[in-house]
Amino acid sequence: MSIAREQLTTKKTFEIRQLILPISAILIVVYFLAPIVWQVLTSFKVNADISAIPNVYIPKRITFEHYLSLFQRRPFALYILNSAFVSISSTLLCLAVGTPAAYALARLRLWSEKIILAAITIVTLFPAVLLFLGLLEIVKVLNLGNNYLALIIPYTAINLPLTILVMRSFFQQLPKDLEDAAKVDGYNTFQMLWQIVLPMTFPALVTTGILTFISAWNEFIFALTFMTRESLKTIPVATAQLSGASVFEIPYGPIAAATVLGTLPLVLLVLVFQRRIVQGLTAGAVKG
Amino acid sequence: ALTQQPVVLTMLMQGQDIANWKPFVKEFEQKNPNIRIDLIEGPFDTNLVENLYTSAFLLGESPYDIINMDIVWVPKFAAAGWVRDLTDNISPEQLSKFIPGNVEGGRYRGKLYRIPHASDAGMLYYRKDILKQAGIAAPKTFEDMVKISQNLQKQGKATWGYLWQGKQYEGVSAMFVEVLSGFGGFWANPQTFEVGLDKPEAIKAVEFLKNTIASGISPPGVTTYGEEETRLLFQNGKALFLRNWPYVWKLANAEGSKVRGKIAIEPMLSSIGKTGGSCLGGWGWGIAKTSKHPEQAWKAIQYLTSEETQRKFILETGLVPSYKSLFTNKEIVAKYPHYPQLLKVVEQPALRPPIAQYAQASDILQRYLSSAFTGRMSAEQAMKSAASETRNLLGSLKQPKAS
Amino acid sequence: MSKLQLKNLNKTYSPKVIPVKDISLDVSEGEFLTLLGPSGCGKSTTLRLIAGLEQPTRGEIRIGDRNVTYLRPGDRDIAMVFQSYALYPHMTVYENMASSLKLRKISSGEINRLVTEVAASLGLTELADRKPGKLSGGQRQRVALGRALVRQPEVFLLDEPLSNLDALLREKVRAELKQLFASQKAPVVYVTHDQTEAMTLSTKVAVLNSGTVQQLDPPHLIYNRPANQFVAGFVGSPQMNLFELKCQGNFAMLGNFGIPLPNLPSVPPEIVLGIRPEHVGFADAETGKMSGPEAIKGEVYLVENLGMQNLVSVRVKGVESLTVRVLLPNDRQWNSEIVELVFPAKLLHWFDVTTGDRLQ
Amino acid sequence: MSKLQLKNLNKTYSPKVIPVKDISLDVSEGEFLTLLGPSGCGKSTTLRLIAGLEQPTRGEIRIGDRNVTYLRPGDRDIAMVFQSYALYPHMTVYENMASSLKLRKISSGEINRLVTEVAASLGLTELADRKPGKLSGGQRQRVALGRALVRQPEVFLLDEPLSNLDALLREKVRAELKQLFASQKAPVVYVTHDQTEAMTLSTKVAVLNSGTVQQLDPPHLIYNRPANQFVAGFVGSPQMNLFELKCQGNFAMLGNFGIPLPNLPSVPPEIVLGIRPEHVGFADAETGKMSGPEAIKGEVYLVENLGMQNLVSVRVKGVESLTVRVLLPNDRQWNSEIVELVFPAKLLHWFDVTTGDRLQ
Amino acid sequence: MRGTLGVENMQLDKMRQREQQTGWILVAPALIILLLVFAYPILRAFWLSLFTQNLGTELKLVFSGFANYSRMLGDGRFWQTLGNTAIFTVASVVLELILGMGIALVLNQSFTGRGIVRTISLLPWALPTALMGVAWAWIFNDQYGVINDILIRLGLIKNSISWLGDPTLAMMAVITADVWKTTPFVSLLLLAGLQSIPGDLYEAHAIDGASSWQSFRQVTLPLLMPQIVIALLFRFAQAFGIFDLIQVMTGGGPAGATETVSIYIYSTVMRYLDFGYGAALVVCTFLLLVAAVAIAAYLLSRARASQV
Ligand SMILES: Nc1ncnc2c1ncn2[C@@H]1O[C@H](COP(=O)(O)OP(=O)(O)OP(=O)(O)O)[C@@H](O)[C@H]1O
Ligand SMILES: Nc1ncnc2c1ncn2[C@@H]1O[C@H](COP(=O)(O)OP(=O)(O)OP(=O)(O)O)[C@@H](O)[C@H]1O
Ligand SMILES: [Mg+2]
Ligand SMILES: [Mg+2]
Repeated sequence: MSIAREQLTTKKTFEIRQLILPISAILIVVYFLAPIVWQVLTSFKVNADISAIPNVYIPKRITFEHYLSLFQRRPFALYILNSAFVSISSTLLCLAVGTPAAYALARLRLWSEKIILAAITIVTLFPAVLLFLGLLEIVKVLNLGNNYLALIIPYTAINLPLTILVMRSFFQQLPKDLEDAAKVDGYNTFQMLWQIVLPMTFPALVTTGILTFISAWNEFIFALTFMTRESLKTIPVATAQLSGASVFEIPYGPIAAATVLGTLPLVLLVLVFQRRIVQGLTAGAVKG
Repeated sequence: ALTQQPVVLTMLMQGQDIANWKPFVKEFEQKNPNIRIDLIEGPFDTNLVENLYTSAFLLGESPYDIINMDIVWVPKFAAAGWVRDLTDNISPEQLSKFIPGNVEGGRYRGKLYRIPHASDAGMLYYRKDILKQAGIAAPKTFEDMVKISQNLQKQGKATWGYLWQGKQYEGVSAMFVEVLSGFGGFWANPQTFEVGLDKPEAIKAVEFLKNTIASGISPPGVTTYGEEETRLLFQNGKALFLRNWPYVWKLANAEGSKVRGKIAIEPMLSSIGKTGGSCLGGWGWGIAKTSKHPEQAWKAIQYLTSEETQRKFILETGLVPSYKSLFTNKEIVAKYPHYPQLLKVVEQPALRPPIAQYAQASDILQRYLSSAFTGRMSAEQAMKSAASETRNLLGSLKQPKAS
Repeated sequence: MSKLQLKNLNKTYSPKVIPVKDISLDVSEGEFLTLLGPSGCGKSTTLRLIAGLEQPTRGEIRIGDRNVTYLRPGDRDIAMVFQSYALYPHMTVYENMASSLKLRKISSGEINRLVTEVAASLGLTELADRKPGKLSGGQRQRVALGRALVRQPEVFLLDEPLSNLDALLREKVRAELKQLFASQKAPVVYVTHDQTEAMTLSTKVAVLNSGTVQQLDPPHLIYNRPANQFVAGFVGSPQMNLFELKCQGNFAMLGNFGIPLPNLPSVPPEIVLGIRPEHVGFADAETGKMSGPEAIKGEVYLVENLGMQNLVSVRVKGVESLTVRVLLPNDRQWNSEIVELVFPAKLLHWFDVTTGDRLQ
Repeated sequence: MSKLQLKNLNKTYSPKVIPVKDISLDVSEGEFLTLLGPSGCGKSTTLRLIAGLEQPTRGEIRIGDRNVTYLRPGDRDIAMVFQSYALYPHMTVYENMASSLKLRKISSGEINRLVTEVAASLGLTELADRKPGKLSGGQRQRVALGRALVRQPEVFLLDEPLSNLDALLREKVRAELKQLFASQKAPVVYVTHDQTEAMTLSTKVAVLNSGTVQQLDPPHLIYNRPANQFVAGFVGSPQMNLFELKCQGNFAMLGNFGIPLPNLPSVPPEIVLGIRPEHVGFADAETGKMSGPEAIKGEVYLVENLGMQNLVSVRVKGVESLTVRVLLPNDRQWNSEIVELVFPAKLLHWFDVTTGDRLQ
Repeated sequence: MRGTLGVENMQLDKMRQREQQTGWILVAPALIILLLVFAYPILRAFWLSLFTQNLGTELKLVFSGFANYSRMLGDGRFWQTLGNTAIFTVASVVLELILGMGIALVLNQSFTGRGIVRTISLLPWALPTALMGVAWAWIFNDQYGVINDILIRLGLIKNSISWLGDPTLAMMAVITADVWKTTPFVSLLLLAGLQSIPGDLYEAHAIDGASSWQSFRQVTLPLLMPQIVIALLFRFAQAFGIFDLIQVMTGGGPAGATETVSIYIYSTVMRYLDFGYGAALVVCTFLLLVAAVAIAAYLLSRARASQV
């Protein structure tokens, strides 16, 4: 009897505690999802419903016209491919170049470490919108206009500071003994980075990768300026070129549709990769 | 040359324009097999288009040969030396067939840089059904309109009286130019650089607009509205009067619109005893300075801006012509009965000052108008500041800084 | 296989922290050197210096005829067990053990053979597919050990590789180690706190204290002829009895009892006498000898059971502050609280009071 | 201060990994329970269950009269030393030790007093301002221990807290622990691989094997009356000699020598005989007894020096596969390679061949 | 003796050199890319700020010394935008940090559907800013906007509020949109940081009797500091450079109340073609930012030092 009661009370306290998590998870979902759901709904609404008073929440008339218009008028799939190519290349490049640098700055006691870090910080502070005039001239000189490189390199550079600083902070948190063990085992610096250090900092790698990828995917001004050829355009630029019935009309429907379509690949990517953001990768590695 | 490669001209256009122009471009290409025109789709936001041109020109070799210019860009593009002087390409007789304001808008310091292919002018839309029902004639002055609105609002015939664009953006300048001229004021003189923004007329103009909000004729939201927001509100049947551009006509009369067939237009109003004016917008074509094929480009412009082309184009699209004669063309009037009325509107132009620093001047005005509308400043304060900043700007223009 | 030499090694972290002051050691082919010393005395640091994980502030390290002082760790061909294990957390037990072999481009069949063999000898066979996070402390330690044992390096460095194993397993692994190292002939430097381990495995023991070598000798000498008072006190458990005594003539005075001094050039005013608890005898029961000048009367006041022995603390009559600890087999009895102790002369150790050095 | 009770605890990670199968234990006020067992047998897991870091799959945990099975760790009022230390890397030694006191809102003066005292007793005073990253292995372990000792919890859990300390320090700390726990009276559950530690510190020892309790008894019983063959073999070092012998009549046959069986309800065909190496005697030198039925002839083939004792392996004449290990004091001599062994009857242990349980 | 010491030192130097070399090999590609992309634009801005180049000079470079800078002193619009930007930055960064931390903590727990929740909580960051800006402007619209609609339906307000029409409300709206949009950035970074904190520290702390809040303060926060600082730095820089969201939502209005430095500079350069002055604005803003970060870093290190 008394045991039963005890179990009951313990159960009860547990329930309250257990509620906090789902509730906050739901709140998060609602907070982040609400405006997006609104966009998604908009993308299926007919124009009249988009700007109806009172607001139409759940559209009665569903239309795919906005989506169809995307693909009918423009090679939308090509834009997605362009975006994907540019984003993937710059993300990979960024990680490939930034991670070793981060490692060197975390562990190799470079005499110039402080200077490099300061430089990276300063570079971060330079507003990216204002970079592009100078870049425009570089692109002009190097004749890189309408070349994927004109996007890949700036994207890489813009995301490098984040990659370097984030990865560095994670490298610094790793137990140093592991690298020592690897050195004794005969790993050279590169093998060690690749086979020992990186697997343990995979969450950081994935995180910076996701952030880099997204920022490259969504970049607008460079893409608009440096890629004037139709076949090279990226999603955000192509979306901005959607048009309404008049100069003044903002094409909410197609914009919403393009937003949804252009973000889908990112959603899939994140869904796949967020699994790798896991705890305890260094569990059991060292004692003390 | 045995097989002549066709010359390729590139042209940036916004999405909706491309659809409209494609057939005519095709036609041109058929007639001129050695010229091809590449239509590039630009962003839907005109600001972005302007930026795109700017960066393209700054890059040096413009990727575009034919430049589609909004009226307010001309001085800047001309001053920066990005577009060709077309003064000698076209005869005065030919020019005189266009709406004069539209041609004026293509000039900078006496030279012509742009041939207009469409007009745009601010005008007043109103609900003729409600007015008729109440037995009221269309208003001619601001004062009339206020009275009518208040009356009908009180009777519950309409939620709002007057809709105008009060958001801080280029549209507010365009809107204000009209009210300003309706009150007999002016903004700035492009020749003498005189600034009229702190004159009593200008202050009155601002106060009039502020009052429409204060007295409930206009929704408080007008301070955030652009063309579309006001159109939608009007189209949803919520208001009596709307200041907007010609494009509204077609949409408001389209199927599904709540005001289909219930509207009419008037030229912009004025205060009692003054003559009002419409802000003239409109697009036209120029040729990039760096274009390698100026002759072919001119040929294309000639073709596309010919009266015949425009006639067909207008019939097709319902846009507003730049030729005077087309407003009264039978065929066109048959399809768009309100065009003769439109002609009155566009012939009563209130121009935004064609100065190179127009963008900057307009920004100054926008900010202070917005300050006044949102109650941050009184009309007088706002206009004084705007005037003084504008004077500074134009002053610096008179004597370019030198080392 | 070749000799490992440390010459005047010094590692200074900061003027106040100098874990390795001046260490010179030789470990030849087939030799097994154990480093013994109190916690924090610089054992791990010494290993890290040998491995090349730290740069010595001074001194030289040679393996065979190579000066490796400035070589990278990977170029020194060393296998090391870290005190903290340092297992690769993302690799399974098998992969952890195989990783260094893979780097050396050994065929996978051979790797498999080597790893399986070592894993079996360490009782890890069933855990081969687990990652370190899911192992117990002792299992992790065995993996760390296994990772070193699969290799055939020029030098083995082992930092307390058995500290978390149970006695039985430890005994077994110890036997395996002995066999392995005997066959491989690579010099071994081994750190342990377990003196039995030190005694049974090593050919040489170096006792360290605050960064310097106190004594470097084969284990039985370390035990039987400690070079100074520190070694005497440090090695052996329970600890050696150490008494600071006044000298009178040729005797050191333990209360009223005079203990004959050994042959010394000159008799100091004071001297330190050491005797291991297991060497102290009880006069009465065992030998039936009568109390003589070498017999000391005392009172038993504490008996601790250590499993197969009892540790008996005896307060010396007349000098109540002096306690002699005596280790006796469990079955040894004594009759009364008052006992007579025997200090066999040849099992006594004498040390200088000031320097602590062994006399004689 | 109150009693700790485990009732039928079970922890199942996966059907194949069940580190704790069914453990029931009581530890009363002032009692000191040591868990002994092979590596991976579930000791740490048991501690983690008590601390509330893992949820038991089955069973109940009570502290005093509270059922704490579902309480959060923080509400159980437990101090624990982790096998992996789990030091806060961003805090100094002092802060590490002070953190739990701060959490309990103890005045800073009191904290200072407590921490300083414990730090001094663990030899950490000079390291108080260092962060864990700059400590040696043993120093880290002492910090981990210190962090638990500053508290006055309802239960102490210590997971191999001394494994990385040198013998001397260990002895000292052991004494401190004994004193501390004697005064605090909180139940202590202690994990160690050091049997001396287990014997000297504990009031009770639980020997675990693969997640079950093999024997729960005071230390001398564990040593002297192991409940089954596992405990007999596991406890004691060097390991007990265990022989599986055929029975003939009332004798167990070791080669040709018959060893009288104890009183058993029935004589089994086979039986396991156990005798600790330290209990085996040499017939010739010591007692001068003649070889009788209890004396076994054998040949010495290996002598290992364990410091103060020698471990002598003797191959039994006639049954070459049988080796008897004998522990003799260093100074004990024997004359020839051929020796006679004495198995004192009352020091023999008998176990069932199949169940392994102690007979009689 | 001295001789050998010298040799040793040389050898040691060689070792260090080798380490340095490896280090440089690892760092070099990154530095080259950074240099390639950043060096010229930044230097160019400094150089250009000493010239007048605008429509008045027909876009020719005319050296004018510090004239641009003195003009800046009297440029009320610049200082207003600077103020706006500062308010925007502080408000949004603080909110994001708090919110991002909370969300990261939740996402760090394990629960069913965590992957989906994690993905969802990254979505705002994944949406193109300019497009989402359009959507937000629509949401805050006083007539068609959902916000007003919901508030009215809930009975919280009677009449539609003109969110973007009032200077203060507009700033709040813009901050709301930005916080929504960029909190995921912070929470993802912090989440990754949380994952790298060893679990046994929490266990030890829990046994010590720490409540969740105390664990958070004493274990999570200090160990998460590197990631927090990075998130702060980047969010600070991003917020200070905010451009497209505000451009699309309010265009800097009303009454210039939401105009930020970036918008102003962008206008100056791209619309007014006042390159020299634009460069001076860039330089000034940039230096202010660097100074702010330098001071923050200094204070932080001081605070850390005094803690010990
Ligand atoms: N997280 C885990 N998941 C699965 N199995 C585990 C996990 N942790 C431990 N084990 C297994 O449970 C068993 C018991 O582990 P435990 O840590 O309790 O052993 P132990 O008795 O403390 O051993 P040791 O003396 O080596 O520390 C071991 O076989 C171990 O491999
Ligand atoms: N990175 C470091 N910075 C400063 N001092 C250090 C560092 N690492 C170790 N020490 C100090 O150097 C001394 C020697 O450390 P070392 O690890 O060699 O000791 P040890 O003999 O292995 O001790 P243990 O038996 O406890 O492992 C210790 O006092 C330690 O505190
Ligand atoms: Mg050590
Ligand atoms: Mg354990």
